[in-house]
Amino acid sequence: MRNVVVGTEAAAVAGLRDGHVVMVGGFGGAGLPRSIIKAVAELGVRDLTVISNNAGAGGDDLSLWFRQRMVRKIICSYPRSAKDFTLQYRAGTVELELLPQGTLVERIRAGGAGLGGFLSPVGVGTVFERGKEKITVGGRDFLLELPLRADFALVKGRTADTLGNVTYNKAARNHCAVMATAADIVTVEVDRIVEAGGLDPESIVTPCIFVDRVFARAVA
Amino acid sequence: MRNVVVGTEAAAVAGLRDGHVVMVGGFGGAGLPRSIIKAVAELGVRDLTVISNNAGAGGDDLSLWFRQRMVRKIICSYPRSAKDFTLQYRAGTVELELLPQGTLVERIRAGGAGLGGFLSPVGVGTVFERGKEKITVGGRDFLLELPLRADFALVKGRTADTLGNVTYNKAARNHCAVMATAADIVTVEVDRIVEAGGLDPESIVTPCIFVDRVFARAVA
Amino acid sequence: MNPLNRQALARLVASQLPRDSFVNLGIGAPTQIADFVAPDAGVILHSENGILNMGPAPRAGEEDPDLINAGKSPVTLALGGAFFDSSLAFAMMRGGHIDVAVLGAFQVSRRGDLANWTTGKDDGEPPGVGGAIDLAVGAKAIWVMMDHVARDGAPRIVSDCTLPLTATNVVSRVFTSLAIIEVTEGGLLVSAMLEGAEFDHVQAATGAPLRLAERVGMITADGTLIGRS
Amino acid sequence: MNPLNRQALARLVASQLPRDSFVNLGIGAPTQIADFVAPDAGVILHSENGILNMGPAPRAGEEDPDLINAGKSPVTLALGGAFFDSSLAFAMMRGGHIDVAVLGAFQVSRRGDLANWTTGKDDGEPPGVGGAIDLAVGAKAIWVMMDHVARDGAPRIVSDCTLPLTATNVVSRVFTSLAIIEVTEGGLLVSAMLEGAEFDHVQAATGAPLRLAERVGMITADGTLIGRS
Repeated sequence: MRNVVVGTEAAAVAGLRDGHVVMVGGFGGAGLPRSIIKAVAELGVRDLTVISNNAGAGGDDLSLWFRQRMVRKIICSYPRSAKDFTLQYRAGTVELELLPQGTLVERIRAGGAGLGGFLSPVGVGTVFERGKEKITVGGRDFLLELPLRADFALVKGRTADTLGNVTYNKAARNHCAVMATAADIVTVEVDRIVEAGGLDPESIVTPCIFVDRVFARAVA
Repeated sequence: MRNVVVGTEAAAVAGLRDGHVVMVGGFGGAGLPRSIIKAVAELGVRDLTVISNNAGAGGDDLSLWFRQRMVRKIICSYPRSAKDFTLQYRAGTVELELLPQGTLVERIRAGGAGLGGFLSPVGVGTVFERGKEKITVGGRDFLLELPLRADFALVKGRTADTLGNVTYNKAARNHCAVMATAADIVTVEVDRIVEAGGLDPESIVTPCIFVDRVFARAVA
Repeated sequence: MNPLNRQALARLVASQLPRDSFVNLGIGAPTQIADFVAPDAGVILHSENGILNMGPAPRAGEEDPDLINAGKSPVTLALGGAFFDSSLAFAMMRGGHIDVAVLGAFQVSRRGDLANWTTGKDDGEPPGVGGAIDLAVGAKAIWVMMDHVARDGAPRIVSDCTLPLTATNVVSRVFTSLAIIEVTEGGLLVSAMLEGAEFDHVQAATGAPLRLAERVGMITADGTLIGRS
Repeated sequence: MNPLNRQALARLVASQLPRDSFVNLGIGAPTQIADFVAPDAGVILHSENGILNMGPAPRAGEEDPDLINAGKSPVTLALGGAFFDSSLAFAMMRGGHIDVAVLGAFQVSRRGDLANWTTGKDDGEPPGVGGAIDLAVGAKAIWVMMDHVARDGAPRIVSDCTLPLTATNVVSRVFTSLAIIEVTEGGLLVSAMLEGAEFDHVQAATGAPLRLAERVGMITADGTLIGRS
């Protein structure tokens, strides 16, 4: 039977290479897969394109990657209060693509759902329409937003079963659930792993078809 | 405190009028809100545009509406084995817009999510591209699919709380969850109603912001 | 007559939220409105990070890092609350399911254009937009809550925004430290003023022409509105 | 030599599904494949009405009207199964998350064009398409399972489909009652034939040019493939 449990942080991020596009779940600290973020820092890869809501807050988060200059570009909605990112942003050594948060999430969803894009009313008449095709439907203007996909998605779940079905904890679900649909390799850091059948089939948020690896971090 | 419970089938469908667009949940018999479908039949309204996966199977389902000639047009994916619909379809007294099922679902989602449309790879090179704008992104052709919304959505849940939060039963979730996001009035027929707080916050599928009325049918 | 303080302004806005409405309170000052919503008003708070029916801040020591609001402060879940992912959270916002979004702003134009996202131009920090645009475009009603003028005294209600826009033509009502101003087809209409404030004074502090409504309410110093429902 | 019957064909396809793969079995004949998938193969069945890890049919009397497959027959949920809504179900399909979809077909062209939806033109019924197109466009591999020829003897593997298309250029492998045929850049390649069948016979029953693979497997009458992995 399918079993996607990996025993080490290193195995959870194996194959992540220079130049990869990496989605990282979380909104603030909730849903942030800290153990595997750290494992990627230990890989010491370069030139990553990161897709995430925030850009680290100075702790054991994306700040680790910025401190090690591993990131070439970040696509996010709110990179404020992110000291390490800011230093490199000011120095011009990292590229920023700033997106309205809902557009960020929906572009990821489109990537996971096999859509070629979607028409969004968000950003029309603002600087966020720059470089985007405008399409008028029924007399209303929309921006054509294109899908986002990644080589890796790193997200934080609460409980996984050995097949790879995942639940989340409270507001830590945030961007994790869509990111888990939109990457070639989806790695989920969880607090606990149970046998297949150990999760309520009605309450599974990310069915195992989306999940390639689950890793249970040591819980203090 | 908000309380959307209504006590009768009639109250569940009050305000549904001639010419309305009505979404009806269900895939086959699962997720079909039979009591409120019957209540609409008793209203005797006309010229409805129905959005549903199927077109009734001869029982206490959409067949009731076709038998009473209440439907002007149906937008669906699989109206086969639907005797009452078929009679009118052959007679040319009802219009059919046939959609690939995933396109049907995604158009409803777009309606609920405030998108102006989406680009779908489904149907390119087939008769289903007729009348649709083709948009090329990254060298690949997509069809521009427009959102669907309704005046009423009638869906079947398992349990609701008095606020209007809803869970579903097994595969009866199907189209109900997206339809509940895309109509001006969303009415949910459920087996059971509990007090606010009686549902697990992690397992609520349709949060109450989408729901206008819940009705508990008499369970045999 | 001193302008309303933040607390009083939050109390004022809270009192005007429709009964049983679904409301999103933007990050910053609007978050404080939650503290003044009457428990029996039935108002249900939405947070774009995936919470419906947010409750008040937890007691000290009971914070849960996985239960935070859009401003990343610890919150609780009220009875009947629900968790969901960001894609559904933004479907609620973009899809017109939120009755009222109350947002902070730098500028509002006489047509209801809104400038409220942080471009970073003034502090040398990177820009940040978050869910501000999604809310501004999608909620059924957009209310703004802000000081009537900027720290340097410059008007924040203007004929045309000079700051980068969040969205055009979306704000329907502005609650300021001096007045409540409705954005109408016919221009800006003062529907209530702070007790003791003169129209001429409010107009002088405003960068766009104002008109007085037929009935003008009075706002007391603690943020109570008298003379309008 | 009789063509493979439905059961044997279903057994043949089942034996070729990759270990631990995610598979959608189209309505009609492919549904039967489920009965022949080895329990230890780890194959996980998807159903577009919102089920992952579908189990076998329930025992008589244990049917649940809310637990049905895409053909609307009662099924069960296997250990570790999950329920979800149609929008996620179709995201799985359209988004390339299904490893193999096995579909019935009326015609397949030499370029892998597929015609398998019910236009109703032959039976006077309304047309029905369901999830056929979504699957055909989105799954990583599209396999077709069908009788080699139509009831009137006409080839179903053709140079160009004459029936309305479901999708163009999507089928990678066709399992027929006579052979397994791979759709390749270089055309149609016979990779296995029914025991006792001659290539000339298979070609004669086919409306497009075939080539023999370097190694050709043999399919026994009960649907066992010998000589290929």
